[in-house]
Amino acid sequence: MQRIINDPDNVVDDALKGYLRASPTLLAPTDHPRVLKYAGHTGDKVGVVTGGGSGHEPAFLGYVGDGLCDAVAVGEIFSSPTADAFLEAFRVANRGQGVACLYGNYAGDTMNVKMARQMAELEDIDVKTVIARDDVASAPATQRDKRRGVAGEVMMWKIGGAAAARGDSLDEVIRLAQKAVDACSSIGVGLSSCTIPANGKPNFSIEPGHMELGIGHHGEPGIEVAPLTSADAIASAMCDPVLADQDFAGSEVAVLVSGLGATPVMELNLLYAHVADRLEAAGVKVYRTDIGNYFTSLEMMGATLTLMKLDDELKSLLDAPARSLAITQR
Amino acid sequence: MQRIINDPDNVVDDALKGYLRASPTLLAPTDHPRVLKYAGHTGDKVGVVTGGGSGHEPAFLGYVGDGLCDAVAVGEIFSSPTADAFLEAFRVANRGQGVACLYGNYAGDTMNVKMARQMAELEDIDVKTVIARDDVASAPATQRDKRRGVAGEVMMWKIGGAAAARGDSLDEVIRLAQKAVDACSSIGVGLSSCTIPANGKPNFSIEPGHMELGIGHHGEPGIEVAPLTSADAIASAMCDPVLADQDFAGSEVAVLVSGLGATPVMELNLLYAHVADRLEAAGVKVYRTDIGNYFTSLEMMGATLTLMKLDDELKSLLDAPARSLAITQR
Amino acid sequence: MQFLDATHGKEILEELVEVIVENRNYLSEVDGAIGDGDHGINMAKGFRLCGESIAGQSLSLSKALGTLATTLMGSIGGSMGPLYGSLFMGMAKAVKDKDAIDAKDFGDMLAEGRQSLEQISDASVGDKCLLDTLVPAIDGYRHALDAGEDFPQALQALRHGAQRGCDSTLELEAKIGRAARLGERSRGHLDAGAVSCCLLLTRLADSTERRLEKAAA
Amino acid sequence: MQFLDATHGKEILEELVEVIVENRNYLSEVDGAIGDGDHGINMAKGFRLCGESIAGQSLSLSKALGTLATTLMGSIGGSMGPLYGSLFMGMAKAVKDKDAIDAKDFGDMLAEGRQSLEQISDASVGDKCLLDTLVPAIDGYRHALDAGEDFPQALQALRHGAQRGCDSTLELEAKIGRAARLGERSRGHLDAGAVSCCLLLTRLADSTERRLEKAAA
Ligand SMILES: Nc1ncnc2c1ncn2[C@@H]1O[C@H](COP(=O)(O)OP(=O)(O)O)[C@@H](O)[C@H]1O
Ligand SMILES: Nc1ncnc2c1ncn2[C@@H]1O[C@H](COP(=O)(O)OP(=O)(O)O)[C@@H](O)[C@H]1O
Ligand SMILES: [Mg+2]
Ligand SMILES: [Mg+2]
Ligand SMILES: [Mg+2]
Ligand SMILES: [Mg+2]
Repeated sequence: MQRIINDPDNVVDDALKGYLRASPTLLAPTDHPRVLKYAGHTGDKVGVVTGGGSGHEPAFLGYVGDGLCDAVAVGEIFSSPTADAFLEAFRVANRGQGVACLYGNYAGDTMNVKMARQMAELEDIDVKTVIARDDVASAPATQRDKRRGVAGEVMMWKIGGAAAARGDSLDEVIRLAQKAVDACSSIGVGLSSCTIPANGKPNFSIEPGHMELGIGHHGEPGIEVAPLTSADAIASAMCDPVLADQDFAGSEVAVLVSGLGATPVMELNLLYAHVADRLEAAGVKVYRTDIGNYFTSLEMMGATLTLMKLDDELKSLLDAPARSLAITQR
Repeated sequence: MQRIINDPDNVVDDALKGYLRASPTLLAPTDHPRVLKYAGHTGDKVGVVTGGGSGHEPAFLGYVGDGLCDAVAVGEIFSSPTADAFLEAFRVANRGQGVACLYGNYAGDTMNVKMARQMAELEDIDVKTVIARDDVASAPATQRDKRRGVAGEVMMWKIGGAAAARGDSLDEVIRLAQKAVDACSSIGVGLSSCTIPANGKPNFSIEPGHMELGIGHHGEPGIEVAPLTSADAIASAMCDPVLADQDFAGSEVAVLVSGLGATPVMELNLLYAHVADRLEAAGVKVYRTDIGNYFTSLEMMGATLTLMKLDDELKSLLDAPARSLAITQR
Repeated sequence: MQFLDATHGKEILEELVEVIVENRNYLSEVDGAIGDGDHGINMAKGFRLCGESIAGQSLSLSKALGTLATTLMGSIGGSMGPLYGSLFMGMAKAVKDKDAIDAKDFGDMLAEGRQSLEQISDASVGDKCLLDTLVPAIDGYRHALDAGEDFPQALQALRHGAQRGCDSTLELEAKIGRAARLGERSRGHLDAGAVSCCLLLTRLADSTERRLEKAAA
Repeated sequence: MQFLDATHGKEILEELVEVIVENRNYLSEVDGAIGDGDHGINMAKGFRLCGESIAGQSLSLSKALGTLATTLMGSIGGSMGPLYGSLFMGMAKAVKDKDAIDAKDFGDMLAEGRQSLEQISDASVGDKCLLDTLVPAIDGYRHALDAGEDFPQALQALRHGAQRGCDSTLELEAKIGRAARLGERSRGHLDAGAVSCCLLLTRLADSTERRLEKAAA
């Protein structure tokens, strides 16, 4: 395990120290060591909170900033933050107009958010939630409630964050974040495993010369383990289930290609070349493409593809200015 | 080799196709397949060109954009672009006010730029160059001309690009880019090798449990191969030669911590926590810190640390707005 | 009638901490086969923290279990924080204000823990999770008491039930948690939560039995 | 007096392309030991492209070498583009307008190639680079001619000089290129550029010799 860490059991706390020192205009500490908040001023607005396990950087803390999330609860590597942490994030994000908690569909997160919401209720903080379920590989469309959230969460934060920033009400922020989630279909492909530092051994295994289509962000098994093929074939294998998931034809879409950590960004662009061909052939119009490491899995090799079906409402929120570690646009 | 590619010999061309399709508001094609230019309008100004081998993404093409470089010559993986490509980049960047070619000190780049400059002369394009030489591990301070350019190149592009964007003359852009280079001291540490796709085998080797201090961006050997220690010890080992290279004490600095590709960004921040301690102890004031994958080496694990000594002139250029794949700030 | 002295809760708890910390790597290994390989890390972190926070104190069993519950909920997060947190919180509530615990109290304590856990999770026996250990263990204990066996014999039944339940997960297909994604492929591996639950219940039974013996001696 | 028919430049060039393409992996392997392992890739790419662009054409040696030079400069980049590009451009210029090449012309061609290369690189013999092959090869050829040997014998001297020069890089410490960073550690490995240069010169000599024999027969 070739890692730049101190005590493997303290990776998250040690990293947070660095994040806080490196990005003082974006991230500020709170009373809870595992909660960070936006360091700038946002004025009165609906608070936007997210949270999740660590190891997905820049998710989740990289989406705290202007026009995005106001606070984040930070969990151990690949493990939900505590209910305490979510509660504190609700508190610091709340400006009396309620809090939108936008997170991904993982059992731990769901339980901890549920407990935190109960506690927040006692403090009269109005918390509503949207749960990202964009991973088409994790359950069929008929069981959307079972799907995991993957890189579509980025879209959810961007849309929900922009809605809150422009002064939308809590219900409206929730509606729009939910709309973003519903408009997203994602799939991942893994080419190698990753190692949780405290664990010291790879989390699962992908044999060299193979890839796992539909892999989850923690190495959850996908649809199929197959021989590693060409980028074009991988692009097709990713496009097929994504295009089949919603009626994208004739629509404009935002495309997000995220690396899982160790795959060079060059290869993500290379992969995208054929994705673009496929979309064109399917009559899907690309409105905007973002490629980079937006939602990773430690040093896993691989990529995720997310399509978000757009309308004017979503487009304007997607294009709204933002400033954070992961997304800065003017 | 777990890569998302088609023909290993066509990785660069295939990737460029994807880049161009994904980022049409930033990158535009030119008459030369290996030259990209900024897709937006910049008005009359000194042209800024860079170029270098591929495999360092987002360098070099990620620094083409508003307030940065106007055109880039793209080489094979870890190999200088051709003289032809540099020449075409000069042509498209030239708006009659001359071109600043800002690149790193590698033999191939130097030779190809030299040839391209000669050809540009015949076309009456005034090209001046600045060569980044910030890697303290590659030669002692007394032989600065032998030093390689590493992540300090990012500073050079930012400063030179901002100077050109505000309308500075060619001589002034060159002066400032050179000033940026001279103000930078960098060092890298490698924790694993990387594999050039067309080659199929790791480029060199770092034994598990070891690290190479002072490693170059292509795996050029460093100062020392040592057992892999704690992040704090690595931070110290990196700070020592960098702090010794220039008189940083009492000055403000910009800090850039760049990943080499496969090291999670979380670990870069973790590493930075102790860098910040060391700088504080040395009486160096951190003006600004940027952490991320700014200049990589395919899927190498490791990081580089760059300090740039600042004055008011450099600060204002560093903070000037920019928009590109690698740097967007408002 | 045999009673467990419930004023030495801290000491009992330290044994639970010990068994989890000792099995940190083993639990992660089990989780690694069909989960994400961090169960031992998560559990050991929470239990060790709890161990540190109770060190040097004198606590009733209820207080000790309550501290464990809030430490787990407040420190480990994941699924285990809320799940084990709820379990131990329910147990703590059940023995609140008790200085001595008889066989029936002990059974009620386990039952309340289970109820509390089931409020947060809708998993059930057969889903391949810690309930597969917990439920047969509690059932075994209850049946033993109903059949007129004594406290130590019921504890033995608890251990048997836990072990049997834990073993049963080997052949189950996971319906919950990360392993559920594996479907059929999750068979042939133990469930990590079932294993940690078995370790905890077994150690709790051992510790209780030893204390009963000591009290009898 | 023996002459090389310089109107079949394309055929000679195809042999050079062949030897580089055949040794693609070997050259990368040599470069991998103390460089970045891409020498074979770089060279094969340029030579293959050149091969494609001359296919089906009828070219003089000068035109063929000129095409090689511009293809290398325009397509492979790196250090090899300008270095080998300059070398072959110098050679092409030296035999411009010649239909037949005698032993002296051949020597002049090599010498002009060297000069042209030295305009772009300030490397010298002993630096562990392709000059370590090129210079002794040219010197060997020149000495053979000066000693009154004939064209084929001089070509033999060229091959010997190239091979000796190439072998000499094994023990040299690199002073130039990526391997220079290794200092002492660069000893014990051949230099990739020296190897490719040796392959090229040897094949050029072989090809020339065969053509001389054919012409004589
Ligand atoms: N919804 C649930 N209800 C009950 N137990 C669960 C549930 N989800 C997971 N588990 C248990 O959690 C265990 C895994 O715990 P752990 O590895 O610590 O958390 P994570 O799955 O978040 O990595 C599983 O072996 C299973 O017994
Ligand atoms: N300045 C130079 N002058 C002459 N030859 C050089 C010089 N720099 C490098 N070389 C030669 O180039 C060879 C390496 O070529 P190659 O691997 O294709 O390029 P790169 O070093 O850019 O990866 C070395 O083996 C050496 O012979
Ligand atoms: Mg986990
Ligand atoms: Mg190279
Ligand atoms: Mg787990
Ligand atoms: Mg090389």
